[in-house]
Amino acid sequence: MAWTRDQMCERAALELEDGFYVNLGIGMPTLVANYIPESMTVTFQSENGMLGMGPFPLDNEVDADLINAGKQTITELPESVYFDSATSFAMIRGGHIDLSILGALQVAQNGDLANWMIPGKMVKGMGGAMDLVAGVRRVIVLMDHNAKDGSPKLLKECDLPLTGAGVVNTVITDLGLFEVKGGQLYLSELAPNTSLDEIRDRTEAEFIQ
Amino acid sequence: MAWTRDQMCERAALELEDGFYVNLGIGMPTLVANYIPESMTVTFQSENGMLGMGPFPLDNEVDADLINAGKQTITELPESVYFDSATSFAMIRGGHIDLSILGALQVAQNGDLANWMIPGKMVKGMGGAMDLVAGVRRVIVLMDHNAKDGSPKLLKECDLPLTGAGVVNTVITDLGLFEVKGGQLYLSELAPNTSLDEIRDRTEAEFIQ
Amino acid sequence: MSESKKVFSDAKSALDGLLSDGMTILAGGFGLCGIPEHMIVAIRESGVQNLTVASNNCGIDDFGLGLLLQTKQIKKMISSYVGENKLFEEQFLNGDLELEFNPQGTLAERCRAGGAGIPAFYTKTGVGTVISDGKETRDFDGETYLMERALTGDLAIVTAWKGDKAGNLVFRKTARNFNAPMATAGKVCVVEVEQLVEVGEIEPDQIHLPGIYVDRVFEGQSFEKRIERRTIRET
Amino acid sequence: MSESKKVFSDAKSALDGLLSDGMTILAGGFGLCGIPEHMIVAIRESGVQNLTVASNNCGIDDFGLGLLLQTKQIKKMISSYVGENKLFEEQFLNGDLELEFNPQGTLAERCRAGGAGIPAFYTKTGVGTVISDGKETRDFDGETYLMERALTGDLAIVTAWKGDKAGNLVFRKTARNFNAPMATAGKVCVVEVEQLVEVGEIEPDQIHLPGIYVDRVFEGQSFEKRIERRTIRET
Repeated sequence: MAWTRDQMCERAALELEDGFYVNLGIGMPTLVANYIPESMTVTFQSENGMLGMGPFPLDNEVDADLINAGKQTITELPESVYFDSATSFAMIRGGHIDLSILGALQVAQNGDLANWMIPGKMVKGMGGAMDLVAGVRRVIVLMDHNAKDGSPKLLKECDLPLTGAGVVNTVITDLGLFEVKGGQLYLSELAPNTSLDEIRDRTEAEFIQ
Repeated sequence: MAWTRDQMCERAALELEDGFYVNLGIGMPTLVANYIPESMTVTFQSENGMLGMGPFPLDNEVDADLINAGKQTITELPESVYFDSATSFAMIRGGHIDLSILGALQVAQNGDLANWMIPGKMVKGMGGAMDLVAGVRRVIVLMDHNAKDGSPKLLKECDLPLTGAGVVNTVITDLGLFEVKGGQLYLSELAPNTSLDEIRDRTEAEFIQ
Repeated sequence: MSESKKVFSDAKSALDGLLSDGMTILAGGFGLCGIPEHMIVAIRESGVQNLTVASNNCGIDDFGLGLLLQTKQIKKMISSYVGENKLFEEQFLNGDLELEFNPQGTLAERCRAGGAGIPAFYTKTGVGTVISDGKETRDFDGETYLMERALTGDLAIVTAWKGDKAGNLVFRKTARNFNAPMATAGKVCVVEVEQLVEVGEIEPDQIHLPGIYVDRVFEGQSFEKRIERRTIRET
Repeated sequence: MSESKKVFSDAKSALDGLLSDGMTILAGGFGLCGIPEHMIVAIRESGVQNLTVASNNCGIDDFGLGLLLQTKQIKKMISSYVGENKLFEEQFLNGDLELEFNPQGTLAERCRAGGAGIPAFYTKTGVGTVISDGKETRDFDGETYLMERALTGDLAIVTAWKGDKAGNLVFRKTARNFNAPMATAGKVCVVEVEQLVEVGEIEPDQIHLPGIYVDRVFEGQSFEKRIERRTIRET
């Protein structure tokens, strides 16, 4: 067994720095928040209009006016700030968010990202993902190394519609950590109990070790 | 004697309608506020970031944080709202202000306006005037019919740098009220004790009676 | 003083004379949070047809804008997210509903531009994706950007927490979302508020949207404020 | 928690390491209202040269940015209004000072765009005037617009009424003006506040500018807040 989902999130959390403003995507990325050291101040942005996102509410704290970008009920913190959608995306698109961590359907070796639709099958929409990957200073993808049917998700080229071209900086999967530099993919870390052969077998993308 | 300055302002005030949002320029236009009927609600915008401008303060009400676009100390009203400069000009440029009344150095018969500089002599700057004339729904110029040296201010063409091209809708001078329609100037009202001959004598612009 | 000219008694009277077939409506809200729920019902009851609706989402099957999908009053949506609305996805895949996907930030900025007299602007969002199809790209300082056009609507329907009789608005928490930028981009803007107060009751420094953008306002009775994903922690 | 990393003791320490000859500074304020008066003095004392300063005005002869004109530290101003500043007018007419006139709304919008990742936008303001010289014009829906570029600065110096230790700001009355948009457009943004408070003391719905835009903050001692045109009524 390589990295578990928890370990992937823990690894992703190591990329955070004190004082960072971070946007976490829906799903697994949300869990990264659980691995921030107490000594560190990280402020989470929710693109529907909030900085300083708190944990989920207790049953008696639920407030219909207070949700995250995944439409889940959440809470505020002492440092929270609310703003409108235009202001929120001015912040995102203007490069003020240090880091975005999000999921993916496919990532190409040049940093192309696909995570918003499967033509004829799944039409979720891009939501704020296209804005995030275009505007945020650094983009980390957190995803399973392979799809449920075993097919590779790290590809030579994405065949699904792109969310952004050449936008991914780092990919963390259950098998390792990759970085995209100068349009090329580098394997920087191998998860424990994972061999280079295994990762080669399960990856379509060309990567430099 | 034609219209006095007070009468010019009074005449300009007749162009206001209940519910209007209005921006008044520095100088004589400011006085138009004194002629609004009690029964009418008119809200004044100050482009430095306020809607609902009140009168000048009493001596003990002066607040350095509360000034108008002419940098004079003012007061707030129950309906006042404050906002930043980008928001203020989004409002102006987005066509949300019903009417702007401002002064002029020159107006051309096609509605061109010059009121921000005399090359080599006076360099005040355009402030918000270029934004106002480009964005506000209707622009009224309130000015003396002639300059202090007697030269006409209503011209065939402005020779001073323009504030806006074809932006003036109405001109009120001490001699009468003009309207610009389809790029032509129309004399709509003659001030009392003013003859058509006198106004022709003192005007360079061609106008239709 | 006559600022109460803007005040109406309910959704139906506030929308009176403003609805017509084929019009474009900008609808505030994100998911079910901060949606103009009373006006959506009134629009359904009006029977107006062939609407183009710009809204980040399209409600859920039986609440919010989903109600107008049920009755097929919507011809086209401009949205960033279909999400879990089955009817939306189904009508789109069937070809019954046109759908113009806008990235969420592009949708918000297009409305902000529409209200601010900016006919077009450039953004990096969507470069190299299907969003750029048919749009101009242009390089500034070595980076490629897309040109996006402003969006305006015949009518903006928005919701606020508190509003005074001059239309000055205060929003609450994340219910602010698209309500503010969309309010500025409607040729006419109608607002439903949870609390209608007298002019002067809101601090001038704490107003989120000045009343100049608001043409009509009414106090909604009993907001349902349905929650799409109630998520709680145990301790 | 470590949000006090942003807090400095005074203007000099807050600007330490940030000033260099030839840099571009965005300075908030309108006239003398809401200007970062302590930082202007500290910049004067630092002796930094050849500054390009974007500010709606340039203070008066002996206060505000006028202090940096006196010492000829400013090479170029980007402003909408010279107004009654004699030194400004004189240095400009002599050719000692470059001056780029921006319409006030264009200056504000250029900063807003600079902070929002918009490299360029279109506006009607200035079409057919000297402001359009050398700029592209383009027609949209039958009307002519100018293309204006975003403005950013190496440093934004702004002032606020209240700020917390995370840099969340509240402005007061018309002192808000350019302070908010300029804060978003500086590569680094330093803020002087009248009152520095603890995180949590400002309501999340009442913050005018989120701390994400603020790198350093300090509480200014004894703001002079000079008034340019004290105008009063008798009764």
